Amino acid sequence: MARPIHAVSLWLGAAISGAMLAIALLSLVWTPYPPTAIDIVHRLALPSARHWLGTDPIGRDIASMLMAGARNSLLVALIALAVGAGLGVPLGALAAARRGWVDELVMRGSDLAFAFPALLTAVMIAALAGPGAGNAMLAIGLFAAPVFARLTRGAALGVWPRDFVLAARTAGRGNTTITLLHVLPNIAGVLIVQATIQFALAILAEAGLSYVGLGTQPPQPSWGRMLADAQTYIFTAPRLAIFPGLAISLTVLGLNLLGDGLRDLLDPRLRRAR
Amino acid sequence: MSALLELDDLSVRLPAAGPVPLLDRVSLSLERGESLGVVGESGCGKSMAALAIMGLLPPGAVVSGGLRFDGQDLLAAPEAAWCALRGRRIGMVFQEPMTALNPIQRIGAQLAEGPRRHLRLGRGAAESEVLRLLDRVGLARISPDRYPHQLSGGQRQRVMIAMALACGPDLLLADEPTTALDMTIQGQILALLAELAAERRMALLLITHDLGVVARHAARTLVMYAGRVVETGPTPAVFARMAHPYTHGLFAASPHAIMAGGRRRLPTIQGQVPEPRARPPGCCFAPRCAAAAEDCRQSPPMLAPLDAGHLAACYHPRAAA
Amino acid sequence: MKTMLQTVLASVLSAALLAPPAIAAQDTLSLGMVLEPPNLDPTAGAASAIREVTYANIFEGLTRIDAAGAVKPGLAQSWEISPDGLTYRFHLHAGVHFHDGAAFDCSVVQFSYARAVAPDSTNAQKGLFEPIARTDCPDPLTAVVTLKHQAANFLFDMGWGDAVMVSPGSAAGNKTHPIGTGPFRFVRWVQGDRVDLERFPGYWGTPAKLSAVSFRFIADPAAATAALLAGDLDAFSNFPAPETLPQLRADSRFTVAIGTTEGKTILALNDARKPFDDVRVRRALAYAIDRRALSAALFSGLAPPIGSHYTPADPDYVDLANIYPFDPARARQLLKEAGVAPGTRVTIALPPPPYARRSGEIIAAELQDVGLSVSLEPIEWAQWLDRVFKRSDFDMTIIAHTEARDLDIYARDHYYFNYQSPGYKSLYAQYLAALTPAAQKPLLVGLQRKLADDEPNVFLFALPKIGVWNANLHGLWRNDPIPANDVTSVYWGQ
Amino acid sequence: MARFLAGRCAILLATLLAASVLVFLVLQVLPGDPASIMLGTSARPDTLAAMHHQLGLDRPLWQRYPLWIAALLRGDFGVSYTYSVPVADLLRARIAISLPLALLAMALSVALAIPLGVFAAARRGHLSDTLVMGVAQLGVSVPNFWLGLLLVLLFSVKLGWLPAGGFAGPRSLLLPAVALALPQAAILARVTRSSVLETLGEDFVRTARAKGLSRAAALWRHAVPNALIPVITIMGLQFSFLLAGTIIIENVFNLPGLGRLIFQAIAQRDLIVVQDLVVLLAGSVIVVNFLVDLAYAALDPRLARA
Repeated sequence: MARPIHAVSLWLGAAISGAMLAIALLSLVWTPYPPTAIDIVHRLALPSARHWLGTDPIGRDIASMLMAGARNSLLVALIALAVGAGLGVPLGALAAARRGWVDELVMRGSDLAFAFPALLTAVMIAALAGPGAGNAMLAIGLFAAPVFARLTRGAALGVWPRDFVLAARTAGRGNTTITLLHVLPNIAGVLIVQATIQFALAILAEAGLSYVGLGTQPPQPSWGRMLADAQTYIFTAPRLAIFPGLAISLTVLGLNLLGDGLRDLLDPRLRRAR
Repeated sequence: MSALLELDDLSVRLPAAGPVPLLDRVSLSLERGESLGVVGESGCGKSMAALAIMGLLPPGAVVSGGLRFDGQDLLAAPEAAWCALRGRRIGMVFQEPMTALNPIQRIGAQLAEGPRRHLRLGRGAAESEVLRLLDRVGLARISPDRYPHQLSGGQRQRVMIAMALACGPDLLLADEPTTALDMTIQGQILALLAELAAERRMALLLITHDLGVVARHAARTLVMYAGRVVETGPTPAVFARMAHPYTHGLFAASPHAIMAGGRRRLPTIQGQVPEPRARPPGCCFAPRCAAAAEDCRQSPPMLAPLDAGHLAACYHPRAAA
Repeated sequence: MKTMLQTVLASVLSAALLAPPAIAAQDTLSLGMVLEPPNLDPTAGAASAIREVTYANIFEGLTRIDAAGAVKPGLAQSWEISPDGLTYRFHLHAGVHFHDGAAFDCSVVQFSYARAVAPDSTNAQKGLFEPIARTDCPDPLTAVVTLKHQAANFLFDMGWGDAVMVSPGSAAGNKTHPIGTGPFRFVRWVQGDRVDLERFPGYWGTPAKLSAVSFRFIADPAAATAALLAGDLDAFSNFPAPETLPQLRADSRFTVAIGTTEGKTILALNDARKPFDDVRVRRALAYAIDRRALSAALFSGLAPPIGSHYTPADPDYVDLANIYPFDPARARQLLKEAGVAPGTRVTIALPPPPYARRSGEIIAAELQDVGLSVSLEPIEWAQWLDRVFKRSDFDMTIIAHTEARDLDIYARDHYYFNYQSPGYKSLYAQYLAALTPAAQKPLLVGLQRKLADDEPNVFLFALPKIGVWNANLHGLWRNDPIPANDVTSVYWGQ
Repeated sequence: MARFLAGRCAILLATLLAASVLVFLVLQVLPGDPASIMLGTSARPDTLAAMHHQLGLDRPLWQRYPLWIAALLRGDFGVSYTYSVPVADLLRARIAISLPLALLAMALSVALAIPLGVFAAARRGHLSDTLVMGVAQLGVSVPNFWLGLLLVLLFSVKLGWLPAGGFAGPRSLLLPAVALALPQAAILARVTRSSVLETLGEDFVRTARAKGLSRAAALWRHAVPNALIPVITIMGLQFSFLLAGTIIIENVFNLPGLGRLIFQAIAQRDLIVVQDLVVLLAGSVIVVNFLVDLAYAALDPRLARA
């Protein structure tokens, strides 16, 4: 009986995520106004036909900034995700394939990396190399890497004792070949589900970093920074704080729903539990 | 005087799993002190019957027909009445002793739970009761402070039995109590069950796929196939004739038959039990039956008496030997 | 409209959480500050927040600067200057004691000045003491300071926070437990939260009217506003949320005082780097930037635009703000004349203060508009000091120079924006040699005009001092001639 | 058990040591001079040198690291460059805000999430389950700092019940703790629900029902205790997020806690404070995860034999 609900979450999630992606892509070619165009005279305009969501304290069109912010958020999160998976998956697969001290080293390393919250890493990187989207990507990626490493290792360990792997081993295949041909395809579902969830987390993290000034830098619009800028106007123009927060929440919600739906689709073990 | 347990055309359906009943008009009755063996391949509805008697069917299950325990109509009974019966007057031993015990509770606490709840025993009384129960099932030297994972499979099943017996029930349901155990342990456990049943004049409903077990431990036998009763009667009569081809097939496939008949090869029944939603219109066993004729495929046969108390649902029952 | 639930919740919550604070007797003050001082010793650190807590309240110098920026007697009740300008004879107040009971006399002056110039001194303005040759004590209440050379600003300089009197017995602990001679003594410092002072009963001069002062540190503008509205704070002398001023002005509970500061906010250019070595480019930038829009966006229009490195608060100020009116077309044309191709990449380094970060976004957009390709580079103070200030490794940066009357920085050989003008230097030398205000005035005007003409940096606006305080509070400084929250004569009235 | 503990402790110490080296090295290559921040733009070279000497920055790296670590091991956190007070005093004052905040948030989220998760699992498939899980899904998606802003908007700006920021007694921790707790509670409720659902399907729950326990008794006495074991792991993992969240939330609410201290210390190049803080934060994450492992072993007798 629970199936239709989760089909709903899959489709709703896909729809929201797709819409956000579409908005991000659209912003490459069109926004109502240039997102960085300043119009001091019409600063803090209320939502109207002219400016759908109004303007910010220096007269930029909020709808346009949100659209461009979508592009920025998705891009940063995607690259951070690539960094995290790119580091974590091979390391986890290696740990599972080699076991022994390699395994121990990878796991302890991931403990160490995990002990530094992404924010702390970002603060350090920003102090070293200056704040910026690139460094935010790196920090979020570094934080996601241990998650991928642990997940990959755990799932891969479950695949290694299986018969077809033993068969491949007996046939003289090396660890790398087996990992690529047998192990990774078998855990791909778990990884895809996790990637969706990490994607959502990365969007939240990017927003958080931009909010404290360590993420995407001006003039590039960013949802997190829009929130930070809005904070001083919370008494006079609270709407400035509402729209970017909604954008973040909606995007994350879409990805989470998508992740849930995918989990039901791809991960039979969890399907039973739901 | 009515029977202790009476099933009257009891049917169970799970709408989520399809419209076909998982248990199809099953009738049986069990007297105090009597033992009944229920046999069949996995998936034929044996466990469903036991769960129906316990009132522990999965949520959404639709039950029809009659179910009476000691004269009480259980299908009309409220949940509280069920709770008062379970563990108190009906005990149940499950198939899988490895998972049927709570892994993070000491066995003593798990054993005491029933008596404390139903018999209102105090802490001290419950503790000594636990020791007595452990002793009775042959675990005198096992401390109640142990956790399930510290026991062997046989020991855990003894704990399960002790748990089922804790409040001195009138009816004991044993759902494949030995399937998960080593051969050597199986005999001990079954012997213990039979002994305890006799000692307390408990009715015993022994569910198994092993005809040999039934032959030795049950006074009456009931054979199920695809949710229906296909043959039932006093154990000696059923074994003597094996009127339903399925009963015969089961016997031929049982390891005991090798010993009895001295045959080398272990024959199997061709095919599988049909999925509930793929049941044929006629006799469910027809597709696997060597003796199936045209009438078997038209409509399902009803249970029909063969001789005293011995019934079979077959258009072409095997002749008495 | 309040719903029933809200009303119920409100009463429950207010009972539980908002137990009303005891009605304060009206002789205490709770004053908000944006930045917390890193320590409380004005002779060992540059942060203005140190002075904003301690100056005049805890520590006093021989002279002091008043609300108008004038030099007034401090611990020295009077002084005589020798005709050659090299000997200063200070007559000290009698009966002055430090908060720990130590007596103040000429030996303390000797100690304080010697400590400031000692090799291990960490006085941020060591240069102020550079002219001092020696300090003599003919008697305990007379201090004779002999200079190596003439120093026209000496009395003004000795009124700075960096030149206050500290006691030999307690100087080492002043960073965390300051002990001075002022009308208030230190009570406690809750790091990250507040510094508490109380009236010093043994004060030598007119006792303070307030019995206790609490300096509260609230960096967040929204929190600052909330604290004022809620009455948690009595005053915020440098209020960080100009965007909420309309609301506060409309509220009769508050006085909103817009004053002046010495904060000359400039778009500093690296004049040694192409294309900023060309005056046409610098003027083009000046035409491209709309100062009034900046002021409107950042300070609700309260920041006066400036056209040179001087503010309306300074004496002899000339209004040059309209020399380069906002004219993007003119800017484009000048850039073209100077051979700056459209799309030329320039970077603006932005230090952390909000005025810099926000102006940066606006200026970037305006410069993009005249054809430059601008990237913004937000950096921390540490990096700004290291890269921009120390190593001159930058194109443009936005910064407020808060030192008073600091026209000298344009006459230096090496300063971070690398302005090199023999004409300016000679003019400045003439100014230094001028002895009377009458002689100085035309030179000061000339210096201002020269800077406006050469536009070594783009002069943007003067930071306003936005004071917001309880309407019953009197005696707070409206202007900011030096960084200080002098509360010695603050009182409550109707 | 003793060997297991000793082994875990050794790994714990090694990880902490690695973290300390990492932090120390990163900070050394950080551009910017603490002395020039303290002394400003008018400072002369000799003044800067005097300040370097006073801070001990004129010693070489290989001397400063062992000195720092040795002092740390003695419980001496050093003296803050900018505040000139013992770092331990600073930390104590800041922890007095951050720790109650984190604990309050954790307690709130647990108090909210576990009953809701169990409730949803017990009412699986019902409207109330869908509703609770839908709200949880929303909660997971809302950034805590935005939630903080919304709470300020509602409770401080509109209703004026609670302070918008700053620390004015324990009531100042209420909004930030709620902002931190709600998203965490949403995650925890989801985990609890699926864990309880998983254990509800276990044989031993059926055994309990066969003993005559009511549905609720079997749920609370058998299913929930087993289900909470994996939930504890998630709570341990959440601690790291909670710390990061605390750092941001303290900025939203302008609370003088560890989070603000670390931003400020980095900006002012108060290296010793940054070093101590990072080791403290990383250390607390490591220690919490260690404690979670221990709790796991204590709660699940199957692991105790390891």
